[in-house]
Amino acid sequence: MKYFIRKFLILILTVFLISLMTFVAFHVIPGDPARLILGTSASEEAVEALREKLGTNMPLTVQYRNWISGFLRGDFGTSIKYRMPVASLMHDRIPVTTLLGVMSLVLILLIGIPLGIFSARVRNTPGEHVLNFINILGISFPNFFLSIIFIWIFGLTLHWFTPGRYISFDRDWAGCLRFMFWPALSVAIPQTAVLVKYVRTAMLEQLREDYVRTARGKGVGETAILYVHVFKNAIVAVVPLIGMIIASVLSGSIIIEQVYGIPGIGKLLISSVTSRDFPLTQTLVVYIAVIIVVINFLVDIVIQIIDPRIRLSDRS
Amino acid sequence: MKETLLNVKHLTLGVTERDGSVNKAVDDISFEVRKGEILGIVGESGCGKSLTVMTLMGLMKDDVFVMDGQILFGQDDLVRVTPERRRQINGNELSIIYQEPMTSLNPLIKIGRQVGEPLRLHRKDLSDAEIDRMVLELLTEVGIQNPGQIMKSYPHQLSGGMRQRVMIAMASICRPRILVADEPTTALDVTTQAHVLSLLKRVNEEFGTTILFISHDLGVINRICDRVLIMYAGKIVERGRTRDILNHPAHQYTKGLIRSIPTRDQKGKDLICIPGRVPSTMDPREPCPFAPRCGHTMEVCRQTFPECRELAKDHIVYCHMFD
Amino acid sequence: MKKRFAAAVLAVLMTASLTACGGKSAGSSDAAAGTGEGGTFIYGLSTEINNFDPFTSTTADAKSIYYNIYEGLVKVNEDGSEFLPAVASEVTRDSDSAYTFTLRDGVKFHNGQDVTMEDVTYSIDLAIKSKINGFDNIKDYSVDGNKITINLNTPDIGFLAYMVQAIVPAGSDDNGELALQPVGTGPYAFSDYEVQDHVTLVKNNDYWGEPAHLDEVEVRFLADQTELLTAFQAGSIDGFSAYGGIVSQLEEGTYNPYYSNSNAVQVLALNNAVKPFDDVRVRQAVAYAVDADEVNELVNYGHAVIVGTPVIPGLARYCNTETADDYAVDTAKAKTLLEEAGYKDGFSFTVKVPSVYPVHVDSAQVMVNQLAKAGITMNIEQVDWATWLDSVYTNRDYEATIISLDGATAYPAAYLSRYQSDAGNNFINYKSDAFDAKYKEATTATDEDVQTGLFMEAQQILSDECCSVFIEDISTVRVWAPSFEGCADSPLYAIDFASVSKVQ
Amino acid sequence: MDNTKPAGEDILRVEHVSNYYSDNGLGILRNRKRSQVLQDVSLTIGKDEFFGLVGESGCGKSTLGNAILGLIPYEGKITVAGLEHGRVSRKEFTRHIQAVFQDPLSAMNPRRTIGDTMKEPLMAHGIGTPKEQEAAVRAMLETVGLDASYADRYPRELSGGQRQRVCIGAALMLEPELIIADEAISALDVSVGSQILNLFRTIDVERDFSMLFISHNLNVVYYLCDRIAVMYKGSIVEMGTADAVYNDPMHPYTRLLLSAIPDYASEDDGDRALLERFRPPVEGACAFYHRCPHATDKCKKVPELRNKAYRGEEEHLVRCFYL
Amino acid sequence: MKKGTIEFRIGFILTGIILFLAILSVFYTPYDINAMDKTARQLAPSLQHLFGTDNYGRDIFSRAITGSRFTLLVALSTVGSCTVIASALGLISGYLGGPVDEIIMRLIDAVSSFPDILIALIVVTILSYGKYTIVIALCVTFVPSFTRIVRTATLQFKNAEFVRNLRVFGVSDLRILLVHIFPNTFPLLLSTIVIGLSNAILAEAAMSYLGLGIQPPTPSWGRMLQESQAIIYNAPWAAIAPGIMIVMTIMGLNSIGEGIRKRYLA
Repeated sequence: MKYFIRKFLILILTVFLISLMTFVAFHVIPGDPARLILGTSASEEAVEALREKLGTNMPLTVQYRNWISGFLRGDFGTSIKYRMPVASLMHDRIPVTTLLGVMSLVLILLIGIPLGIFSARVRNTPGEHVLNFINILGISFPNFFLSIIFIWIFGLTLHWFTPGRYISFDRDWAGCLRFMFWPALSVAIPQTAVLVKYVRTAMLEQLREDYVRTARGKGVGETAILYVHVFKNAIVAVVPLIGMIIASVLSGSIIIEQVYGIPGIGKLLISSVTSRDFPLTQTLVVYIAVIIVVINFLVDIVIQIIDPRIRLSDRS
Repeated sequence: MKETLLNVKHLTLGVTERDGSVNKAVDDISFEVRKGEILGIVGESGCGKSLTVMTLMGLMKDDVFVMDGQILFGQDDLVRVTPERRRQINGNELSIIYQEPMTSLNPLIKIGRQVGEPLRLHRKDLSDAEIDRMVLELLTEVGIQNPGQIMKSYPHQLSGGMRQRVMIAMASICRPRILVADEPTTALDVTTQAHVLSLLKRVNEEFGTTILFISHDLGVINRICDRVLIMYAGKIVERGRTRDILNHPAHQYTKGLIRSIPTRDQKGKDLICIPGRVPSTMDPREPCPFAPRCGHTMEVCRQTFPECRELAKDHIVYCHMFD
Repeated sequence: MKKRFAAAVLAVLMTASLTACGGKSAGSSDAAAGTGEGGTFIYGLSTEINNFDPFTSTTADAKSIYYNIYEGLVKVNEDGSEFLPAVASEVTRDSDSAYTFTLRDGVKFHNGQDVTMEDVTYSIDLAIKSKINGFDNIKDYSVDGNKITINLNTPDIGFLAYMVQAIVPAGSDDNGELALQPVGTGPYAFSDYEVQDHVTLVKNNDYWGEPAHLDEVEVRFLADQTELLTAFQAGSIDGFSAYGGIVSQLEEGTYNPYYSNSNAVQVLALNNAVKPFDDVRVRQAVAYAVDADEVNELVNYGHAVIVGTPVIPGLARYCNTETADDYAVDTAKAKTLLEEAGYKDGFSFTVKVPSVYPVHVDSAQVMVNQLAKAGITMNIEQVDWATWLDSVYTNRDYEATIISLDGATAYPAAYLSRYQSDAGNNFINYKSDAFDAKYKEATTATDEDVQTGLFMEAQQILSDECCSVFIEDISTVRVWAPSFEGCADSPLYAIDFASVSKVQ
Repeated sequence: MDNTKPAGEDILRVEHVSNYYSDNGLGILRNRKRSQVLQDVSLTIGKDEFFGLVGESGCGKSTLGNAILGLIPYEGKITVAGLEHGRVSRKEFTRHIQAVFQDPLSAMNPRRTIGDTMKEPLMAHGIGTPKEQEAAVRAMLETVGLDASYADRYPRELSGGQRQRVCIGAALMLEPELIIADEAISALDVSVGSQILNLFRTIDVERDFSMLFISHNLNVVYYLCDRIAVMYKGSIVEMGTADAVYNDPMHPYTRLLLSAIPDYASEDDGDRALLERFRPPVEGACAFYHRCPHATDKCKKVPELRNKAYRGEEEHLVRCFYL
Repeated sequence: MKKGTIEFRIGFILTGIILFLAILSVFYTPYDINAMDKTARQLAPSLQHLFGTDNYGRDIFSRAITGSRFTLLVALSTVGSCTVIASALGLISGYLGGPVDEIIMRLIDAVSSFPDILIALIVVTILSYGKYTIVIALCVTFVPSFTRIVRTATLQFKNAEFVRNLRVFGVSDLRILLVHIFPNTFPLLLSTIVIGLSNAILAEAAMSYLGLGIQPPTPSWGRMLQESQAIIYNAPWAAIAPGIMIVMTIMGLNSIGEGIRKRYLA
């Protein structure tokens, strides 16, 4: 139990560290939100009046302290740019990114893991080299290049989806899924290829272990060896990578949301950073940090559940 | 003459080295395993004893392959048996236990399920309850105090000795005709080793399971084996009843092995040990591999591998000194 | 004399908007064909509107949408020739510094309330408090039944231009609700808004004036003009506005274009306080090296008006068009000037360009080649908009930059005031007593013709001293899908959705 | 009873050493689970004396070795050649004590040549110029029976036996007064192991150094060492001259160990009754209580090491009430 | 045939082509990379223009091969500097353990969960633009993963027997770390560097895509992709050319990485 308390404290520390880094970042990056809203033609006095109204005239340290005290009470402050509570902004954005994340995750896991196991199964056969080649090809396609190609082929020429028209889930869920499939695919292809490579390597490593030889000595068939004996051990090695993939898709892929025009966390982060919206950026950064840190925490727990050897004894 | 269970004829095994070249790890060995006996195979590391038994079980690593020879077992030739047939034999008619108890069990599966797995594979007629009962019974027989609790625990929670007992249970649950034991006690403490050896003897006597026992320790061989083969650098140099071999060793290598064991009366004196070192598969080999270290090498030893000479009943040696 | 002056001002505006809204390539005359009623029009915007508070958000794109929701006491007519009475039914100019407006009766806000004098005073007070341009000149106002008279501190013949400022219900912005729940009197009412995604306007059926054609207008926010183009090609938006470079990617005949000036002058601003740009000969050398026509051709496919002065060509009366070819491209002259200034083998400098405006970044790339011919090496450095506003515009920490400068109101002073030596927004650090004197003389002139001549001379000084390199007023092209037509333009950079309709 | 001889000519003095293995977690919150390994161990090794330390795995013999080398924390006092731990810098301490470990393969950095590895101790202590160091290395290789040209070879090119010779050579470079040999020949084949035993004897003739020889094999320890101590569960149960402990074992555990070692020469069918009787363990009793065939109620307390030698003979300590 | 040879072959061919083109671009490019030509806008790939021309009539082939030089330069310097920093951090935290390890790892966790765009913006703003700013920005985002790999390798070797022997010899910790442990991590480091290179190229392209990377008019793959997005409908080759170059480079590097893993690490 002590292990979990210690881990939990470290989580809090890490998240606070990240929030501090954002504060420092805002100290360093130039840019005044009020001037940003009013543009070049507004007079200096008008900008000062707006600063007054928005409360950005206070020194950043005061703003940060207010944000923290608010954060602890569950009030994430008001967005400077959008003049609405950050909470409601997040409330609309998180489902969008999560939907995209979940869709790409489904693709990654449903294709990645079976393909990984299969490519371990066809080791030392010509099939292995073919699969390897396709796999490396998958890794080499950057997701934004894929997006451009998808928009060009499936969007503009074949009209399988209309780029630039994001359909929100509650308005038309079928249309939304049809639209979101393509960004999900652009995110999924490179990540799936990485997962296949990791699963394959983990499986091959486990196949060299002694207990596989024992299983064969008992007359266990190749399939059973792969799926019963080896898979469980291999997954223990792959879970941390899966954790990393989940964290990255859930925290929103900035470029994919930008290219496809999806109003998610990633796109909001860009606009909040470029418009120096301090409370919004802080909340977004902390939200992303919490996701990553929580998922790493879950990864630890999952590993302990699967692998009794590590249970509760501290794994250095 | 007891009935022959397994007959190895002119078995030759090749190994592909890192640079792609192929060498003979085992060179034209023939021997037979008789029903009910415990046959020992003795030799130092690199003599090919493990490779031979692995080939017998079809568990060779990717870089080892059979160049020539047969292994007749019942009506099957284990060298050319089909994978399906191999799966029926392994665990049912042939089974194996290994040297490293630490890594031979799947760390993430409970002991009960692993021990019961051969039954699930080869005895489809048994229900799960029956299988668990048989596992419980067998674990008690192999000397495990709290079998019920052990069945639910994981390998890392057991001591080395206990794990080896579990391996023996697992290997003998289907009452195989031959149990291969590849240096089962080398990694154990001497007291635990004593227990495991007596357990193996009991398995041999009570279940009538023929045992093929691999070791590099002549003391253990003497303790448990009826007959023994001495192997050196991929060849059998001497074969016979254990007592005959140990009391009247014929081949120079066997003599050297025995002399290099420190005993009570050699204290204070230098041991007479075999000079040089065991050749690896890549080193060039003379026809009689022991020639360079033999001390009694004759011209003929460098030309041909000696014929098989029978010194006494069931005691043969391959050495030109007896031509 | 005064009346003639007002007529002159309006005449100017009219010619400006006429040229602005010039011939459609489709060649059909703009006599409205049988305009279809109803339907939904999806308009794409390459930036996002983040709030609808007319008193604080004055970005160009935001204003183009407010135009349809809010209305001021007066409204500039379709071609900007005069300020028609809007919420006010009648406007009388008692003197140069006193105007009286009579409140039109029967005008309703979108929330159904009648517009009362109390709302008008509330709106004026709010404008003053928010320091909106022009309202600081109001001394006081007096209300008499449904008439209100506004007295100014200093006489201002162009004051009506400021009275387009929105009239909002009293108390509607006490704690900032206007930002998200705009209520006005315009032809369209606010319906719903999704941050970073879209805002929907619906037809105001009991609008006091001529009702709009379309039932609903959805304004979708996209990342940049490239996405607008892709969305239009994919058919997910019915219309958008972009620069010539983007629009010319579309095949002929698949769209209805409406060309107009963007009413802002693209300038290669040179920081006069920084060596070597403190030497006028170096600035002139750069001016001679830059070939505005080639920039226009390459970046905007020819859709821009070459200028030599900060005043937009839209204000034809005041725009000194001769300056356009003062610095026609002459690389040899540029080299000689450099030699005189002591830079025989040229020099190098960095131009900071806001990355959010691809048109400026591309123009910079064109100029790199041009300047290289004169031995001048220009390095491009992209900065994000917030950094540009802060380090370039406010702190003047730059050597050169490229930006389009617009004016707050359709009046020459708005475009020239920044070049006064002591002006707060004189970010190019241009100091010239001659210009200061000429500018002061012009703004205090009382005779229109005299004032126009003075403004012209002021611009000539700027050109002679080559304070910066004024390049072009890039046209913005409004592109409608073939099934829509109609585009009433106005010098206030507004998009009047009321004038858009479905083709029968 | 203080069983250590006067300081005089002792090379190693271990006095009341105990240590605790705490499964300390990382970072701030330590969940200290203190399990005791060494329990109040005391022994001394004289000049040029080979001292054998024997016991099964987990009895703490290697832990004691590491403690003496200063690699792990412990309570109690250890003095090597008059230098006490902690009072002198670690580096200075290593000048007088070196070690040879079990697995020769992982004992050397695979990416460095044999010569480089053997020069490390000289360089660490700044002894001799590079040329002199080179010469010293070549000489040492000859001493341990290897050709000087091996200095430029890499560890992976050598056999197990050859690598162990290099390790011994490296340990002797600084001419330490004491060498700790922890299972030095356990990983080697018997024939190769015997060569190493001979090597130890020949080196012992040329230069005088003491050795603490740790092993689980009582025969090897008897053959090589002058005095022997038998360890069980962290404490010494019997200590005396090699002959006394080997030929006249008193502690039941020592007798059990001797009986369990399989002997190649014994005639009987090898199934001697093991001198062992299991009973439920009792808290605070003698460590061997739960396996001792002669355990009585007296044994429910921890016995003291007492000298049981006949008058006039060398000291022979036993920790048992039964005798 | 030795293990990993096929991967090495594919890898060296692909990276070879790219390197050849990059080096070629130093001496000769069919057209000046910045020369704009009104009349030659958006020409399809032809003999004169192997990869066609972009929206300003510039030759895409010349820009793509010159772009490879800058992108590779950024990738190499990023991975180079990152390896030095990460090795130091990884070795120290791995070897020393205890509080030092704890602090370093907490910092690493924080930086790795920090959005890359914010890091890039901070670095770019402090140091203003230039090729090297993007290198530092990318380096900061890469150090965490590199450090973790080096730390794990160090932990492995720290407990190796030969390290214990060296300590018994009296060899100083520093020497053990630098002369003995560090060289042993090279095979692992090498394959991480190769994979790091391909990730750096992806990241540079992504950063340029967001306007933070290499500054125009210098061509870089990311920037060319961004510019091609507007004219994708009429001139898709403007996107395909830089895209294929990226894919070829990353495939080449990954194949070499796979080869190293198979031959030395498996």
